[in-house]
Amino acid sequence: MNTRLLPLYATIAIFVLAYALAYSQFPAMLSTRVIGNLLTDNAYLGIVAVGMTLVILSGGIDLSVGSVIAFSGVFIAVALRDTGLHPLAVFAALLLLTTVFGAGMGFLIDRLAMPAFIVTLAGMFLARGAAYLLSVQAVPITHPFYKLLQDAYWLMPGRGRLTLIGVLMLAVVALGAVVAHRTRFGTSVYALGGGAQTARLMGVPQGRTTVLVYAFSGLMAGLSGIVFSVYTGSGYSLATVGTELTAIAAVVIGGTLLTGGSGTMIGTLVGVLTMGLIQTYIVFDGSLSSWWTKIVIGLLLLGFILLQKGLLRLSQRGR
Amino acid sequence: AQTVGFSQIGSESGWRAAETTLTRQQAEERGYQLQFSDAQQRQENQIAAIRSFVAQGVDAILLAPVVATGWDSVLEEAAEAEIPVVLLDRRVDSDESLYLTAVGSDLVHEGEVAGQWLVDQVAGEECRIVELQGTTGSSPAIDRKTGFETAIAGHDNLEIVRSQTADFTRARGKEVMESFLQAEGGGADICALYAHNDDMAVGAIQAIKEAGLAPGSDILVVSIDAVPDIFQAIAAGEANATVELTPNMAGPAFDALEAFWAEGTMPEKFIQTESRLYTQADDPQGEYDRRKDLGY
Amino acid sequence: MTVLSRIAPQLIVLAALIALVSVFYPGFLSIDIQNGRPVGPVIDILKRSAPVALLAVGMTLVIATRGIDLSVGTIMAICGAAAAWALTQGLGAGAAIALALTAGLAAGLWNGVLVAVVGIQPFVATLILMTMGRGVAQLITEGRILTFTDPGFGWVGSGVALGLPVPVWIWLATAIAVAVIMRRTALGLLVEAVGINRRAAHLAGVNATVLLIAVYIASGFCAALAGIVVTADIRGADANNAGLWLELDAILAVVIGGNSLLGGRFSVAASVLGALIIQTISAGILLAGFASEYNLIIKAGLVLIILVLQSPRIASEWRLWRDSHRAERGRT
Amino acid sequence: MLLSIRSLTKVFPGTRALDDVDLDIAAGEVHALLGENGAGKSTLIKCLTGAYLRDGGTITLEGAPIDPRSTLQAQELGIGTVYQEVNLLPNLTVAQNLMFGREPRRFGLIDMRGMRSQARATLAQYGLSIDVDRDLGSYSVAIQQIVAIARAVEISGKVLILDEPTASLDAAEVAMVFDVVRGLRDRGMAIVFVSHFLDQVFDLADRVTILRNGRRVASQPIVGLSRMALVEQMLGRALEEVVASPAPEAEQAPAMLHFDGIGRAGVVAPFDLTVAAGEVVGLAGLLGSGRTETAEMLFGIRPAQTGTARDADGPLDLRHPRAAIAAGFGFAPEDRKTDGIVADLSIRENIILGLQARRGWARPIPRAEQNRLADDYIRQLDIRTSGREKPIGELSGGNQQKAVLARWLAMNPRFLILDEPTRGIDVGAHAEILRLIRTLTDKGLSLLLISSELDELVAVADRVIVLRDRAHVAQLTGAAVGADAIMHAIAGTGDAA
Ligand SMILES: Nc1ncnc2c1ncn2[C@@H]1O[C@H](COP(=O)(O)OP(=O)(O)OP(=O)(O)O)[C@@H](O)[C@H]1O
Ligand SMILES: Nc1ncnc2c1ncn2[C@@H]1O[C@H](COP(=O)(O)OP(=O)(O)OP(=O)(O)O)[C@@H](O)[C@H]1O
Ligand SMILES: [Mg+2]
Ligand SMILES: [Mg+2]
Repeated sequence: MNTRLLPLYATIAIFVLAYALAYSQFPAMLSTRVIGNLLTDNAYLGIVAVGMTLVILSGGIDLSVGSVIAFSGVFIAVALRDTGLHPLAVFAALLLLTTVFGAGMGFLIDRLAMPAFIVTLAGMFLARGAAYLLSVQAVPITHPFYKLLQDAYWLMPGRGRLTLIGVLMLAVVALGAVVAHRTRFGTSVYALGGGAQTARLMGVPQGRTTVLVYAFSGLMAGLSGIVFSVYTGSGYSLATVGTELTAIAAVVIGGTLLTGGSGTMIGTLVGVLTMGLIQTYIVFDGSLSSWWTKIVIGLLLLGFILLQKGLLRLSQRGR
Repeated sequence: AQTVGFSQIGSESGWRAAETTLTRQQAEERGYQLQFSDAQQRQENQIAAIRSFVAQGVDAILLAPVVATGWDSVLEEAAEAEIPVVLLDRRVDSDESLYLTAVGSDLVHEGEVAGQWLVDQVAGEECRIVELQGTTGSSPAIDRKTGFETAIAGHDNLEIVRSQTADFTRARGKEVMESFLQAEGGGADICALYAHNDDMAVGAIQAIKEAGLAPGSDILVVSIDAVPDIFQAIAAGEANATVELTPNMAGPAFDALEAFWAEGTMPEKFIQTESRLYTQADDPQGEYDRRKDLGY
Repeated sequence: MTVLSRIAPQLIVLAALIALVSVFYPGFLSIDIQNGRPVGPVIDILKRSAPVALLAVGMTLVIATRGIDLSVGTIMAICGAAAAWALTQGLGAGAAIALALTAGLAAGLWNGVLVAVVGIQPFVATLILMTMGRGVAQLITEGRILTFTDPGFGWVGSGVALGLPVPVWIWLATAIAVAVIMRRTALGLLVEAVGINRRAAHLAGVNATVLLIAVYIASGFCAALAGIVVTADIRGADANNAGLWLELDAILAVVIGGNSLLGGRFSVAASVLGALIIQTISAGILLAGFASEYNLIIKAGLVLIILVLQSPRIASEWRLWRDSHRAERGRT
Repeated sequence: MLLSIRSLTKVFPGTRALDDVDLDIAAGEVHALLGENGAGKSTLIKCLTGAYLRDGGTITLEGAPIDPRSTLQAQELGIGTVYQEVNLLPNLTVAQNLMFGREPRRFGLIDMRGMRSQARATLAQYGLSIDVDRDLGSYSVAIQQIVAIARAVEISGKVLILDEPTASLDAAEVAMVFDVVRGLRDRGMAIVFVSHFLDQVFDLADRVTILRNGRRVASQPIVGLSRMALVEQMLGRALEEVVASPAPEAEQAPAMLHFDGIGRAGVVAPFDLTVAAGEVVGLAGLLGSGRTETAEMLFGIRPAQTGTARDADGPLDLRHPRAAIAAGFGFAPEDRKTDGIVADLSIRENIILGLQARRGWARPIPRAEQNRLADDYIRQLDIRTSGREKPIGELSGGNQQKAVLARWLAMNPRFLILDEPTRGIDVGAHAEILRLIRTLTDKGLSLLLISSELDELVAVADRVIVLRDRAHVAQLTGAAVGADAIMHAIAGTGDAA
């Protein structure tokens, strides 16, 4: 048990250390406001990262998620504007759509033995293209139900807000953890990531697992799209460009191997919070120019990964 | 001193870099401490930044919104914390009560000015126009297109024959222009180019030159922003007109804030900057010299 | 002969695309001579392919080692910025090019060390430079578009030599040089061995670390060339937009070229053809005059069709069908 | 018959791997499948279990035709298989590997504790008490193999197929595995058993079927069959066995290599070793005794932390494999799949890879020279292939092993470390390789030979070093080298010096 969880422990240790450092510089970092923001602002990212984690664990990758989030927002906004449907009905339709979209990509990946990178890259173009077709302009969402969702929060002591979408994200992570670690499907995913050919010989239903993995990722991207539309109250076809890369980075920082077969859901949550922490820290600092912002983000990412590697090596030598 | 948070879209163009530079300068001159945040083109980063500003308790927030929609809840949060928000250069569709004021130009109007200039220039002659659009879906691209089309509507001698996005960039501007030239009889069938920003126009000018035509005379060139490089082209007779979008949005914004802090004066909800037209008659070389050190 | 059969699928796709575009734009294959230079859509495609083709050459090597280089677009921006900076400092075109190439080599070295020595996965290692590098490029240009007028440097981007645009010569020469170096020395074999089974290659005495660093350096170098070409073309360094998302096109080109993302056997020629295919699609969309909103969908659709047709599964089904067909004919 | 195969045919491009093969297996019998390397045994098994799609033929199980199109379907039909290379997942825990697809569940979720205890109970039957929560990959090949066998046994209801399951097990484990298999047989299961160890075949099997070049040559009860007859049927010719001839009491050749106090913390305790030119040093020990680790240390894969290595000219640098190769070392690893072959490259390229790496990239070996080398070794080691350009991954297991050996022989080292070199190699080739080793050592090559087969050690080693718990515990020289003596030393019961 110990050795498998080392990357997770390293990730958590680094996160705590980084938070402590940030706190020592800006005491406001520990206010409930910032903590609440950390959850709310990264809710959509956390949800999509859960799907991404499963995909990466299976040895694949899903580049389409950023576009799917944008598409979801536009789809919801246009549907609410042009039809009289209740948002919940629109949500259901959307989730069905994105799940089928993901399953379709999984089907191509499995049946045609095409690399996931390329299939989902085409999916990325396709989803964003579809968003353009629905509406090129940003579409506001004015449905009263949305107001309800946006105002659903618990005011923590210190005026921080624990929002519905923040809690939803935590719930989704928990769900993802159960799926990944406690179901046969989850074990199959790990098995595929450990080596597709071997997994097949062991009796892993490769086709079904692959399709389900991408369908799950599509579902999560759709859910993340809903959360994002609640967060921004609009749908915009240019939104969340590059989010797939942020999600992948979060998953990797969370200790999951990009080559598949090794990693944890909780790690991903920590990875997402770490990305959020970096963003928050940079805003709190407020002195960086546009270009130094980019450089510092890159350096911090590198620092995290190096620290993680170093810790792992140290602990392995220690044994 | 006052602390002002500034959530900037990013640094995607020279114009935006100039806006950032001028905002910093203005803040420094007035002795404010500026908390700067670059959102790298992403609304979610801007929302997160504003939330952090609120958590930090800044005295005012400047926001250059990347898109018009989706600001209600975060502006409400700022309002609840009683922090005034001033919008820079683009507007939002939220309720006016949620922000102190918006400083900017009217993007549709810019397109109209450019279109009107062309209408006057060709004076009734047939003119086939090609258009270089900004990034598909961005509000300047949409509004500047609308404005231009409004201006030429009703003038049957003017017609947009080709219109493609060139993502606001020079390189794409050149590439797309090349294909326009190709598709329109080597450029012989094109009378004017309208570009949604100067950068695309500068790229297109090179394409026109390389095709053996004279930009500015064989093909009229009109664009928007008034960045230094277009003035060089105008001075060289290679471009004809540009509509200014001033990068100094912070000046009026800070003025309004000062009045608000001092006496609680509520400024107007929209402080419009001038959309001035510059042509070859307007001392382009001088304009270039005045702008070249502003961080464009 | 074997080379030809290797790149046959790509050639067929290219021919089919040309036919398709010609339907929408009949003058597609026409070439005129203007001011002593040939002009026409085909020439434009050859020229506009330069950045992606150059990136694809380096990317092919990286992918052959089972890696990936997401930072090439950013490296283009850095190198373009470096060249433009040198020119604005009054240095000559030669110095500017040298500086840009050095920057590309250094960026490649950075990636290579992170991957081969530190042991960070290629996707992540190059993702770091991808985010960071644009900052570095903007640091050089201070966020503005650095323009210059040096005609010598501009010639590299838009000049003509021996009847063809200079960028065409640059990518042709690079592709041929790399292909020849890989196949006339043992480098190709060693790179493939490292890509297929790094550990086995290491145990057999192959210096996998140095080879890995070398391919990332090569990729950086190719990206530098691409950066020089685009910067020279518009006579200005646009740190924010140069090469933006071009890494994806380069990877796409390599895959359309039939190279496996899992490393191993590679063909530089096929990758370059992949780049031509992508550029033909883009140019076709522009020439046909569709509205901008459709660009992405058309591109995605075409790419998907091409990849599905090229998929190994489809190929083996096709071979089965053909063989059974032949057997049947043999019987009758 | 429980399982019947009729006219099974499988064609790979350029090879007819199975040609019209019939096979009948009764309930309650252990049926051995024998044949040279590349005869088609593994292919038959893969066709039978749906890992490959066959090109022709029918399979019936209990009288009903079956057509498994994936191993999962075969498993559901009650056919459990251990494939030739260990085919489990190193990134899953031992328990997960063992219980995959049969995890105990509560409320639809996997019951971790139940899974663990079941896994422990299962492994206990094989005398294994290991931490089932550790990744399988952290255990040795041997342990992985036992887990694979245990897994196959658990999931097979009717038929159990074992493709060279004992290749890296030692005598004690083999005995334990055989006990389990006999128990299954007595309960009426059908067992298919592939092995190149004829002793084990005679020990366990009831009937044998012999394949040669994809065809069935014979199917018969084992009783009354002589070893010689079996081998002749397999090879299609008689075999001159390499008899155990303890090396002539060495006319003490001068030591060529000296290792002084060489060791690595937590891996191998420091030891001294000298190797003379032309000498064969055997390394014996139980599983996990540190033999592979010793080899890896000497070759610089996990370099020594203490001690020095030197030859007549001075100290040697052994900090990484390239340095070791430069010092004239060679190392044919135990795990050919991950450490040996470069699967997608051709046999030719695999053979010249080491040579080319040593020459450097700038001096490619001329193509004609490459072809000559490859053809030479294909002939000398009798590598069964349709040509030198065939990807090595498509060779049968034993032939892959020979090609890896060829890579090192082509480099002409002075000190060659062979870790289980004859693992999975057929009797004919086994003899060839032992003979080859003899000729090479006669020419001055020194060998460090790691083998679980004591007979092999006795046959070729001049000296045997015995390891226990990662330390050198005994050394047998000359006439003292004998199977019994080694056994005693390993167990720590004998009084070997
Ligand atoms: N995937 C494949 N592609 C092409 N040829 C193959 C493939 N797998 C096996 N072969 C060929 O089929 C023949 C039979 O191989 P197989 O693995 O069945 O032999 P085997 O009897 O198991 O030998 P060994 O004792 O060495 O394991 C060999 O000639 C081999 O080269
Ligand atoms: N019974 C065991 N219990 C726990 N760990 C073991 C056991 N046997 C082996 N190992 C582990 O497996 C690893 C590899 O040992 P390995 O079996 O390869 O050594 P070896 O002496 O080379 O044996 P062989 O060559 O027969 O495989 C060692 O790190 C050891 O910790
Ligand atoms: Mg076999
Ligand atoms: Mg061993």
